[in-house]
Amino acid sequence: MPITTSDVSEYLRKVAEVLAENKEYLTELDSAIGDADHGINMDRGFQNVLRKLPAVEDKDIGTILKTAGMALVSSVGGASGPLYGTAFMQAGMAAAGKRELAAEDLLAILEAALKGVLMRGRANLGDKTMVDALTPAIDAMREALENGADLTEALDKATAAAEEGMKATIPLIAKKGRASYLGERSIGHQDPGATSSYLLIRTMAEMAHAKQA
Amino acid sequence: MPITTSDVSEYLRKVAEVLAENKEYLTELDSAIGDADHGINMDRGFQNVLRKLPAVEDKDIGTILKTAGMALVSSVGGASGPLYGTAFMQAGMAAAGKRELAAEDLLAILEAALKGVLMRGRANLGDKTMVDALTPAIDAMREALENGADLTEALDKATAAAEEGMKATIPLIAKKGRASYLGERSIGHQDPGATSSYLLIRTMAEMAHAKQA
Amino acid sequence: MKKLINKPEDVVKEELEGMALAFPELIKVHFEPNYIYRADAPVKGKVALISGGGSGHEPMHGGFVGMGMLDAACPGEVFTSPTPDQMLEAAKTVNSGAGILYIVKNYTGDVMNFEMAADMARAEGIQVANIIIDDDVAVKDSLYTAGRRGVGTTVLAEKICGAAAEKGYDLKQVAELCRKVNINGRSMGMALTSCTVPAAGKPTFDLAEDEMEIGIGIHGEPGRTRMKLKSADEITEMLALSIIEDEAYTRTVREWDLEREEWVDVEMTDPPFEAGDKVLAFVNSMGGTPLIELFIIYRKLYEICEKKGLTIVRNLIGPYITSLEMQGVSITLLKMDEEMVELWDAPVKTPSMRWGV
Amino acid sequence: MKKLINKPEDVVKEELEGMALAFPELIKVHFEPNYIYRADAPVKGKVALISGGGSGHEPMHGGFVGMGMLDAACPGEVFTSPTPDQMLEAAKTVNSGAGILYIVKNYTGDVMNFEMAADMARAEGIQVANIIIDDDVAVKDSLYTAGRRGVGTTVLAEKICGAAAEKGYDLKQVAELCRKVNINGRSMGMALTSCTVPAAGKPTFDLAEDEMEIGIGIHGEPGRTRMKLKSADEITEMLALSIIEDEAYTRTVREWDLEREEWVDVEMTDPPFEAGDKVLAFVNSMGGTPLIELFIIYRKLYEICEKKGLTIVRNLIGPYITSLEMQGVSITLLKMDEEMVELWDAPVKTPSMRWGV
Ligand SMILES: Nc1ncnc2c1ncn2[C@@H]1O[C@H](COP(=O)(O)OP(=O)(O)O)[C@@H](O)[C@H]1O
Ligand SMILES: Nc1ncnc2c1ncn2[C@@H]1O[C@H](COP(=O)(O)OP(=O)(O)O)[C@@H](O)[C@H]1O
Ligand SMILES: [Mg+2]
Ligand SMILES: [Mg+2]
Ligand SMILES: [Mg+2]
Ligand SMILES: [Mg+2]
Repeated sequence: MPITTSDVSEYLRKVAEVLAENKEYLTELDSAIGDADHGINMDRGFQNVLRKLPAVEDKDIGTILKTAGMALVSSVGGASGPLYGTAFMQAGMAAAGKRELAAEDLLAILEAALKGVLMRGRANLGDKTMVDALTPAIDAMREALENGADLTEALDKATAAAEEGMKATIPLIAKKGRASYLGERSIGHQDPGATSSYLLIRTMAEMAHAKQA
Repeated sequence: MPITTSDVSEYLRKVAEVLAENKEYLTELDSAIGDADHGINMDRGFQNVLRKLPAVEDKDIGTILKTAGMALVSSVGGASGPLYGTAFMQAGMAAAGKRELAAEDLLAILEAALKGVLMRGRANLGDKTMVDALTPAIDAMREALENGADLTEALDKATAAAEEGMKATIPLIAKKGRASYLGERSIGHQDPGATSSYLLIRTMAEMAHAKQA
Repeated sequence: MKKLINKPEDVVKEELEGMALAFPELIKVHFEPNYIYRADAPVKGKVALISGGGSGHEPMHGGFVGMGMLDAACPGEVFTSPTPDQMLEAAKTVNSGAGILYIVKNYTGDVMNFEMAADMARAEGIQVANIIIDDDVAVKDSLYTAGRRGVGTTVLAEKICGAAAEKGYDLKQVAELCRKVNINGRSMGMALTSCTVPAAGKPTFDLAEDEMEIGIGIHGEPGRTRMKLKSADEITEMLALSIIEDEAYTRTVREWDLEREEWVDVEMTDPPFEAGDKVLAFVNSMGGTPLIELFIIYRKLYEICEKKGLTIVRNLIGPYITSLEMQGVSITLLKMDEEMVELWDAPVKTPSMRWGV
Repeated sequence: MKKLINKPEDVVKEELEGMALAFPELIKVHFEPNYIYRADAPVKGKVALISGGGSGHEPMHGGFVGMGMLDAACPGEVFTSPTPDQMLEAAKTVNSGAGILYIVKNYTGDVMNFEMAADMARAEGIQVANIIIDDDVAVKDSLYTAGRRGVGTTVLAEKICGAAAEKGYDLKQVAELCRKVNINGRSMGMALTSCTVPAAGKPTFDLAEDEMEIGIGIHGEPGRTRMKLKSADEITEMLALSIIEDEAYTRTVREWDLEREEWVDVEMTDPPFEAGDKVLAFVNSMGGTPLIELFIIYRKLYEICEKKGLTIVRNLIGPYITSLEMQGVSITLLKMDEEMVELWDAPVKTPSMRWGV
């Protein structure tokens, strides 16, 4: 079963819901090593995505994702706004004109999104950022697909890897973003951006399961 | 035994001591219905009197008292500075040229001091100010002397009357000074200025006793 | 007590030392007795304006010394009025022969110390007038109290009268103008937190986390009422309406009569505000309230004035007459005429108010 | 949380409404996207300066919009960087054809949002340069972090570059000057109390009654160390010496190359202070610290500079770059040359900085 435009819209709605639920949790994480707004930022951004969505729902997936990216850019602010905004905009470019996505298409789109994050934020793996959740997730998905897994399986693998990557940020010293000012004092705290990235991946896997059932 | 110039100097030193001891008490009273500085003000003022005293100690009583008054005026500030300052300066005028004082002279000096306070502050009896301690004290002293009492006795009467006047300020509504802004809320608190006036009178009585002994 | 100070007893001295180092081209500071005066004083032919009061209200008054405003300011200890020798020495320093106006906030201590200073200055041959500022509508009656306190209107009177003196008004004219500013200005303040007098070391009053004090003075004096915290709009409305709906206020103050050369009791009445009035709106931080909140207050104040038919023709927004680090705000409305607007706009060059030059 | 606000989510909107009502002759405010701009924009032939950042630092940046300083300011939510659409729309509004300089404080969020905005503006044919301000010596190394934060020097850069643009410097010259100001400025701050972000409702960090935080950022970020409260003199010495004894600081920042028309990595080194230097000394309140304490700090700072052979040729003292109601202070020293002094003295007319006109 390919991914359809309405799946993508539904995904964005689900993400908005998940982030609203996790607003305080993400903010709590950010208050330890940042400025206590990551949950607030992400929630504000996806509420804006919800507002822009109806106007493009009948368009192609590329347009929907680009619109989401622009909605994020123009409402999140902070570090995560340009990062997630660029990610969705690059994803939209990779999906330009498409109305259906196969598993491989989704992988390519996620790779484009990650490239966008890296281009914008220039973080390296291990810098204690969202990259530490996104990179292993996409690697795991690629490997699973190469080994013949189906979309649901591949996204399960990605989710597990994202979760592991997210947890692995705990002992790291932050080298990018606001948390880097803390130096050693950033050790022992989970990165909020890696956590929101994990939630974004996990929501994909959950949707795949729901669709299969 | 008449009051000598050195008695007057000693009196000022004693007052400085008494006010230093009661600095926090007076400030506490002022914090309830004023701005929490009466003890600090009076202590600062009499410390300044102590500094100016040596230069005039061999002068006449009038000069000593005027010097004390000017020392108060130029260091106390607030309401009590001009009031006590004027009181001492007027007292000094009344004692101009004198090197000894009989009981009647002291009464005249105190009357002059009170007149100074009234002229400067224009308070009426019952306005919840220092006047409420000073007026009955001087009245009592006058009456005692008229009835043939000696200085010590007369000052004891004055002290008792001052204390009574001071306590009688508790139920009053303040009509002068900072406490008057409180209106009804000033009820139930003893006036700090009436309290310092009582201490000034009481110190006179204590000295008279000490001298007699 | 959390403050950036050294010893509490050195606060005023060190503050003045800092000011002297910071603004040598504008002001000079004299120590013992303490007063701040214009670097170019005395200014030939100009009436000199002197104000003063307890410290802890910065920038008032020291920050307002300079061209177009005060000639000298006499700072007392924190929240304690200065002593007459300060005002006397300041008067001798800035007097150019055109006379001195003492602008005095209506607190018993300030009034009496300035009265003594005026008598002393006159004894030295200096012509002195005094005007009392008593604009705080939080104090209700005047018959049985020391009357209304002097608060926000003081700042406005210093600016307007300073400009007038600069323009060549003589002593009588400046005094008259100052009286006019005073009776046309009304203020009301509130506090979210207490302040801490350095020498006392602990907050002057306690307010619970959900309480505020309405009708506060500038010395941490308790206010008219204590109540549950409200929104900025509700608070603005309370303060603004207390001011706008205040009725004619009559009191008697003691002024020096320049012609009769004696102290006289003068009765004065503040005219109430009326629709059609032009006003200057002054939103003042008590010290710890940041600018972002003052703009939120100003926004509502503007709306209320509009509704009441008052046109805001000028405004002043910021910390100008403070109570140490107290969080809170005061509002002053001053009914303006053309003369006052023109004088308000005139150039001023002081450490804390500066425009037109 | 004790604040004079209505709903936390309306703070920025209502603040901007208040500003618009307060200063109609100086600024205009555009809503959705939010930006403040000069009432007379675009100014013909002049390079336009735009800055921005999270709200909560008032008067920075909105209070610095006007003649001789910024052409526009883009306020984000409290402590959250603004979004590129704000900077883009602001650029379109104030661009006169002479190009735009974005002055950007070095926070990952600000940097990335301004970069996107610059790319978007260029796509619309507007010439844009960007200069990063990174002057906070509390952040030690730059190799493994996002580098030093942009703090007090930002205010000074906006004033100096604003004057230069007014004088006719072209975009490249203004950008070069801004870079010069940045590498010659260093800052360090401390807090006595935390601030409370309205949306969060509780203090960002907790400090005991006898503790302070040294090396604080302007968003309530934890500082370099927490320690027992010290005297004003000791605190001033800690801050001043961190600045004066800071060694050459080298970092790489991403700037737009106006000639090559691409993003390039530029390495820059701050020259350390040396005896004989002329400096501008900026003593800044974090919002809740009153002026009286700033003068006590300035007094000691003056003494330390003198001892170190630094001559203070200009100063700025007050709340200019704040953290809501936080009590605390920051010190900035900016090494000045003649060009900078002249530009500093040039006329400026904005809501919160005004002289010479
Ligand atoms: N250069 C970067 N590259 C990738 N991710 C980053 C970078 N800088 C910060 N982040 C991510 O952004 C998150 C913080 O986002 P947020 O709190 O919304 O923004 P801000 O730090 O501006 O308040 C961090 O937890 C981190 O994962
Ligand atoms: N008009 C007045 N006449 C007489 N005494 C007064 C008057 N006003 C105030 N006082 C006295 O002054 C005392 C307060 O003195 P103090 O606290 O030193 O000055 P301030 O009120 O200026 O802080 C009051 O308790 C009261 O007794
Ligand atoms: Mg954050
Ligand atoms: Mg008192
Ligand atoms: Mg007092
Ligand atoms: Mg943020």
